[in-house]
Parts: sequence; C-alpha cells; structure tokens
Amino acid sequence: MEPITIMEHNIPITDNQQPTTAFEPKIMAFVCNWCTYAGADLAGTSRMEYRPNVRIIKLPCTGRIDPLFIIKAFENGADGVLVSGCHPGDCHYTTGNFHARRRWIGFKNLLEFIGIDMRRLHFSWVSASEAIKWVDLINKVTDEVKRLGPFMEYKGLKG
Amino acid sequence: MERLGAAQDNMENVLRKKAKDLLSSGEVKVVIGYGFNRRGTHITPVFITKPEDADKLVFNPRCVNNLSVYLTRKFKDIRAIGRPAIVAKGCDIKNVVVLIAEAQLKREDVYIIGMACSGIVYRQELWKGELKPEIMPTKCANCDVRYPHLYDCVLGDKPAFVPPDKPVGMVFDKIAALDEMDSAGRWAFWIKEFSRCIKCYACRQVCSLCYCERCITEKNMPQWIETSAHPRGNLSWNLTRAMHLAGRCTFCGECERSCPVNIPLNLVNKKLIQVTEESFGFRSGYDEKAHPPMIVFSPDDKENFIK
Amino acid sequence: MADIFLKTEYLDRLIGSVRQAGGRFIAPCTDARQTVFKEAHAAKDVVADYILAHNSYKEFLFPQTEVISTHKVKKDSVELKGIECAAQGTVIFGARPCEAASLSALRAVFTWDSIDEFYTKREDNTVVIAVACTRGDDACFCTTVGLSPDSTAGVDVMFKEAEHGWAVMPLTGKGRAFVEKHKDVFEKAAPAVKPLFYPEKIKGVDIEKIKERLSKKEHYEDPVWPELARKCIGCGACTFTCPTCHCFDIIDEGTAYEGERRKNWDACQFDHFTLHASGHNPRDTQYKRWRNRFMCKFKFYPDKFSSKGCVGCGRCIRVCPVRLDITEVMEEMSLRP
Amino acid sequence: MNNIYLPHLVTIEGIYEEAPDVRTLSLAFKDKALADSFVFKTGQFGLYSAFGLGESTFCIASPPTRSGSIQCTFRKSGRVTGGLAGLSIGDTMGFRGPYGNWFPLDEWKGKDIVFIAGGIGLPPVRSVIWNVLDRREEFGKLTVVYGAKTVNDLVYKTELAQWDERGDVTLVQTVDPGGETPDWKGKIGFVPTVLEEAGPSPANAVAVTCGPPIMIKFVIKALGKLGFADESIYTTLENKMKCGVGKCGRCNVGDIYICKEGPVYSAAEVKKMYDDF
Repeated sequence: MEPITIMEHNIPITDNQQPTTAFEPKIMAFVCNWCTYAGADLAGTSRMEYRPNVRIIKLPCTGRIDPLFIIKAFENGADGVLVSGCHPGDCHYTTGNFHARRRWIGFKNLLEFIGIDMRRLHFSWVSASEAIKWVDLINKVTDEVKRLGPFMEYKGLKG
Repeated sequence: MERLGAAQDNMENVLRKKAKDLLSSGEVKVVIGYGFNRRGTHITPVFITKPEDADKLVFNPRCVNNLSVYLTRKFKDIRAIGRPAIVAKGCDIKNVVVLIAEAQLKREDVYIIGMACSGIVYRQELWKGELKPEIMPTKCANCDVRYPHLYDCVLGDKPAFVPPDKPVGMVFDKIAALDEMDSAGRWAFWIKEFSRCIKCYACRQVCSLCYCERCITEKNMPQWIETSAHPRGNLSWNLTRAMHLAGRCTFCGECERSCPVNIPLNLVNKKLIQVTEESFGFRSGYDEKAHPPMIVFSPDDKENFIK
Repeated sequence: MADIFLKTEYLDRLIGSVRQAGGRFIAPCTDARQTVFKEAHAAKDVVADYILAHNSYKEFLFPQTEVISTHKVKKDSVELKGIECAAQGTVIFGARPCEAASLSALRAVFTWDSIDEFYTKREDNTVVIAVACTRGDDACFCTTVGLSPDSTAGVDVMFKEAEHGWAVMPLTGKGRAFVEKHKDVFEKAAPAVKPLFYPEKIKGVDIEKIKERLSKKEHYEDPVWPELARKCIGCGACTFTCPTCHCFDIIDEGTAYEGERRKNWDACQFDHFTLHASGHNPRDTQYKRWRNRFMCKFKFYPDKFSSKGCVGCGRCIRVCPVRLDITEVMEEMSLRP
Repeated sequence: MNNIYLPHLVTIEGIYEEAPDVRTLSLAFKDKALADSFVFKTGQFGLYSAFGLGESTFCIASPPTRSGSIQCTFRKSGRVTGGLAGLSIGDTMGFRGPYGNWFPLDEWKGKDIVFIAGGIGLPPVRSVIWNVLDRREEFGKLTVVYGAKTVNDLVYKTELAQWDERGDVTLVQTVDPGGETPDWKGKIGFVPTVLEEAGPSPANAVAVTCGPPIMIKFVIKALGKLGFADESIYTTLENKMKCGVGKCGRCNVGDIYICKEGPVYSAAEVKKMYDDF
C-alpha cells in the first residue's frame, strides 16, 4: 500500500458510504518512520497478507502526531484511526514516544469523555521487527471497525 | 511578602491604601483590579494608574473576573504602561503561576495583591445581595486557595473554610453522570452542547492561558480547524482548545462564564484536570517552578490502552 | 382592521397555522438555561417572561454560516454551482421593538448597489411580530438612541401585552397580510394593555453630539480611546449578539477535489479581521478595533445608510465577559468637548 | 438567481515569474459571451478564487486597452495565493469583478504623469502605465519611479527594460540600501527620497502612486514638497477584502468602504480620511 502524504489539501479518504453488508471501512494509520512503518514494510516484503483498508501516513516520530491529525482524519471520513510507534524506550529520537504517550493519555480520555467510540481509535507500539503484530493489529482493527459500520456519527456532522 | 490582616468588611480600605502606596511610591505603574461600572450595577475590571483613583477599587463576591488575562502579551497596551500590580483571588493566582511557569511572565514583573476570599458568585446576574452556596461555582466549594498561595502582599484574614475531602459540586456530579453514560449518550450530549457554539472565541480571549498571538484556528495552511460554526467545526474547535489546555487549565471557569451560549466548558476542562492529576499526579497552578505535564514525561507513565 | 386581539391560549393555534403553511415560527424559547430565539413547535415552547432573547434574531435572516456555492475540481475543469437561497417563510415572534429597528440597517448594507439575495430573500419572507416591552433591565437604553419600547421601525405586527392575551396592531402590508391570513385565530376586542417599561434616558448622552465628535479626525488620537477600551479582551460576543452587526467572512471548505464556499459571521473585534497578507494591520490594537465598532454604530451607519447603527438593546453589555459598557463610552464621548 | 458572490470561471493562459514568489497570471474567461462583453477601467480590482482554498483580492494588472485576457500579479504569501501559485497553464480558477472605481485617465489628457511605485505596488500602476503608453500621444512627459527591497524583488523586469528603452518614458529605478547587486545601475535609497531627488516638475502634472501603506504616506509628503497639489496625486489603497461589494465590513477606512468608493483616491481625499489604513 502506497502511503499518502500529509493532508496539505485534505485529501479525501472516503466517499459517502451507506451501511451495506459490503462495507469496507477506511482506517487511517499514523505511524512513525522508524519502527511501525518499518514493521509494516517488513510485513510487505515478507509477503504477509493483511486487510487492505488501512491508509498509512508516515511521520518522523509519534511525537509529531498532533491530536488534530486524528480529528482531521475523522472529519475527512475515516471510520477508524490507528496510531502506532516505537515501543517506549526504543524511540529513534530517544524520547518522542514518551511525549506522545502523555499526549495520548490526555487525548484518549478527552475523546472518550466526548463520546467517541474507543473501538474506532487504537494506539499501539509496533517495532520494526514486529511484522506479525502489525498484520494482526490491522486485521483486528479492520474487523472491529467493520462490525461497527461506518462512522456515521461523525460523518453526520454537516454544516 | 507582606500579610495585611483585615476583616472582610475592611478589606477594601486596606486594598485601596495598598494600591495608593504602590502607585505613589512608583513600585508599580498600574493596578489591575475590580471596580464598579458607572451605574454601579456591575463589577468590571479597572486599571488604576493614579494614586487618587485607588478609591475606585472594590472587592466583593461579585469580583468574578480572572484579571490575570491582562498580564499576557495579548495586552500590549497594558504592558506598555509599566509594571502592574494585580488584585487576585487565590484561583486567579493559579493562572499567574502557570504564566510564570510557562515563561510568559517573570515573577518580579508583577506585584500580586492576593485577596483572601470567601467565594464568588457564578455569574454577576445571580447576585441578590447574599452569597449562597447555590449561586457559587463549583471551584469555590472545593477551593484550597481561599488564602492565596503566591503573593507579594496578601489582604484579609485567613478564612476558616476547609475544602471537603471528596470534591463536591455540580461539575463533579455532571462529570460522574456523563461517565456513567454510554458513548452514544455522551456523544449526543456534547454534540448538542457544542452545536450552539457561535465561534465568538470569548472562551479563548478571556482565558489567560490562551495567550498565543496566532491561535491554531487562525492558521489556515492547512486550515486545521474549520472556522464555520457548524457542528463539525465546533467539535473540532472545542476539542482542540480543551486539549491545548490539558495539564494547564486551573479550572478558573472564566470560559464557561463568558460563553454567550452556555456551553458547559467546565466539564471538559475539569475532566482533563482529573486525568492529568490521576495519570501524572500534577495539579496546575500551584508551583511556578514545575513544568507543565504535557511538555515533560516520565518513562513510568501508566496507561492501559496502548496495545 | 381595528381592535384585534390574540388570546394567550390561541398562540398555539397561530403557531400551528404558521407551521401548517410551511413556515418557521421563531420565538423566544428556553435553551441551555437561557431564553433564545429558536424555532417553536408549539405555544408551550414559547417563553412569556423575558426581557430580551439572549441572541439576536438576525441569525434567521443572516445565518451564522451558509453555503454560497459548491465546487468540484476535475482534472481539467471546475464544476461550480451557485446556491440559490431557499428562503422559508418565517415569523419572528416576540422580537422587541429595539431589535426590530435593526432590520433597516441590515437591509441597507446588504442592498446598497449590489443586492445580497441571501439576505433580502429571507427578509422578504419574514414577518416580524414585536411585543412591546413591559420589562427591562439596567442594560436597556433604547430611549437613549431615540427608540422606545413600542417604536414601530421594522415591525410588521405590534403586539402589546394585555390581560389574557395581546392587542394586535398590524403596521405594514406584510403585517396586515399576515393577520388576514391567520384571521381565524384573532378576535375582535380592545383590551386594556399593560403599562410599558421605559428605560430611563441616560443623562448626558447626546447621539448628535457623539456623531459630531466622531466626525472630527482628531478624535482618533484622543488618548481616551485606549483607556476606554483597555479592558476589551477582543472576543466576538458583542458583535455576534448585536442585531445590527453584519460583518462576515467568505471561506472555502472541503477537500482538494470538492468543497463549498461559505459565508460565515465574522467580527471586527478579532485581531486577524483586517490583517493584510503583508503583515500590515490597519487596526492593529484592540482599542482601534473597538473604536471602529463604536464609530460604525454611531457614525458610519447613520451617515452612510441613514439608519440606526445602535438600537439600544443592550445585548453587548449583558454578554460582555468584562462588562465593557457601550453607554459609558457614549457618555464619555458626549461629555468631552 | 443573482448570487453576487459567485465567481466566473477563467482559464490560465500564461504564467510569468516576476520576482521570487511573485507571479503574473494571464486569464481568459471560459464563457465566450462574457469574454467579449467584459470591460473594466484601469485601477479596478477583482477577487480571484483558488477553489477549495478561497478568494483573494488583487487589482487587474493589465490595461483595459489590451482586450482578450486579464492579468493579475500577486505575491505568494498565504493560503489562496499559495494555491494560485500552484496552478499551471490550462487550469481553471475563479474571478469576480471588476469592482471599485478607477483612475480618471480622461481628465489627465495633455498632462505629464509621474508614476511612483514600491515593491508589489507596481501592478496597479502598471495597468495605468500601459494604458497611457497605448494612448501615448494624449499625454505629456511620463516619469516612472519604482523601487523594491532588492534588485531581485523588482517586478516586471522585462517591461521595466522596455520602458527604459522606449525613450519617451523617464524610468528611475531604486532598491533599498543593502538590496543592490554589484552590477546594479539604478539608484540606492528609499522611494520617497529618490523621488525627491528625481524632482519631477509639478506643473501640469499628476502623480500616481501605489505601494505599502507607509510608503504611500511618505510619497504623498514628498510630492507635496515637490509642489504637487493634493488633488493631482492619485493612489490606490488596498485593504483586506472578502466580498468586494461593500458588505463584509473589513476594508473600511473610517466611513469609506475601499471596495466601493475606492480603491482609487486622490491625496486630498486620503488626507480627509481617518488614519486607519
């Protein structure tokens, strides 16, 4: 899967989908360059098969993942969002993922309090060698969001 | 640091005298305080620059504003006057503490006149001549800084009030009620509340911790937050503002008080205060030397959701 | 048509009658612990005991955000569609005479030279029913700006409170047609109306004097401006609740491939309102922005559109987080030589 | 339906790099009938849309004497101009206008004209210059004083060379101190000072100026020193605009709406204005 670039122009991720049996969710994955992306790469070069629903945006570090990215992904029609980076202690920049973890603790609680279904938002640590973990994660997240159906609550927020 | 004891009814006199002294000695150039409006019906911020005007200062339960907003760099005109003194309740001083911690202000650049406080009204309109618990905001019911914690001089006698062990008040009750709901219920509640938002940005402007000269919503390359006041743009704005205040908000309640459409912003802010306290053991506004929790980390931060 | 009366219990039938004809019935209702103009579905929604709705009803004529065009960007062309404003028949009930007077100001700005149909179509399809004030508070100052609790500017039908109902006075063609259309709910009677509340005229305020003063270029440098507006925090609460403020922004929303252009409320109090791309800002400090709003109300509108810029409803005073009182500035401007 | 905010679709026919981040777009209306009927006067402006990003206001930089297409010149500085700069030849954008008033060229017949521009203020003046050059015989002596921060920032470099070569235009170019290159032949100094040095005669002459607001203020002063009457100094003021038609409320200088009663004013009118630009 070709990663798409950061949303300078808000590249649309979805068309208007109606809940059908053939619903294929759009999952946005924000991953760090050094661990999770390399892990996903390993999955690809190892010819592992996983659900094609995920769109990966690669960032230098999880510390770069602004909570706004997640809001924007939902605004632009993502049905689920996955955020993933190096395991604590393994950050390429030493501490980026520690900062990210703090931020996510706040943000996850905030979104939960606002009422966003936490089955649509996943956080994980996937290292460069964990291709199998990545594949399992994507399959699990995709299946879970697929069961939930399209994120109509957010998509319904029109002007 | 000076302690000027005074009974509640004599505090104003002590305050005026102090302000007069500060201005005439040239120690400060302006006293940011509270005064009556011209018709004497409401309390409004006043800026006293001449000793003879110090008698305009008042202090009573209707002094709801958090004047620390005037210490931020948004107010260049006020900074240009010279060193300010600020009349501040304990809860307002918490914001001054955060401003100092975040290097927006040097401790020596402000003279803090701390006011011993017995509580304020939630909104001035509720004042009917007597301060009753039902017209007081939740912050007052749990206040541990009725006698200020950081000051150059403090006025008034130490109030006997002791905050309850377990926090009480409407905000806590509502947060508990929301926590009880399922996510669909919370979503419905918040979308309804945020949908009223008119993007007047009173919440941002009145907040002393929203001191950015260019707010994220004014950044348009790309336009992260849609400026339209439709439910999608409103949700994005309110979530982002809450997140930007995470670990910094002191629960002064100014945003909710200022909101012309009564969005219960205190709930979101208090929720995040609870989260930062539980997760990082941090309480904002008490220590001007402590780093705000979102700019530091601990390798031992605990969470249960990162798989 | 004389001596028309609407019984309190018949308000429900009036609402039903309007809604049956496909119209919106906007009235002061309770929402989030305050009285606001909202669509009422039945008389039980309508609040009777209020001074002034918290918001201005301008949002039903000039919505906070509305789509003006949509576009789709294709590989080598753009599909552009203008939106035609579908103006639903609207009845505004329970407006106060002060805010009704603001319509001429809005109409003037939206129709001078080019005509903004988004506004005019809605206004044409709106009947304003004002209820003369029997209550007020210390922020009311209609009498100071030359209006009164039963002034008729902009009002299509005037209601005056009486025992068990309202005395009804259609004032315009639109108003007469409205009463005629829903004649079944009205009856013939001439009850005694309740006494009106006249806010005290603020001593020392002279609108003409203010205007004269504002006409002098020197007042721009008057050191009193920074002082008067010092406490202003630069939010848009006053402008967004003001019935005459009309400034807006035009922005594009959507993705790189499709989206819409919107007209959104904007406020002259925001620091980025007049900021040039070069970084130059003609109104770079808050007092200049505040001065502009004040002048807009008391000089530009009266001069340019011969209409009232300020109708004295007092919303900006009530809603201001720091209680910056426009009447105090008016007083100051009248007092100064 | 009459939607005053709906732009016309135009195709980009040409793109010219003028200076770093400054480019000119040549635009043709998609609608043939409109292309034929479209008229404007020099000094008027329009709103240019990059769809999905928004609208920006620039003057029409081409003269009305050259029909067929209109041109705009802008500096890439924000969301919309960034988007416009990203378009290529053949792409579609939006245009609405012409709006505002214009330079009273017909009143200037037989007079000398002094053009003073700074930086990105040349485009509106350029429209007048070409308009005047296309009707050269109707006017007297022409002087152009143009300055920019650096040599590189001078816009319309080829046209400046053309004007220099013509012989019937006196061109004085200047750059701010420090902005010169080793082979710079023009002057070094700020526009108002250079203007005073050039000392164009005020007799039977009008002056046209555009540039940053601060430059305009000083140029008007300098022209006054040279003996120009306020009535014979013209400038174009451009404030931030969103609607272009006197509704959105942000371009006003005091009670004057630049978009409707401007953008072209004489210095006499400018001096009457509130100091709010």
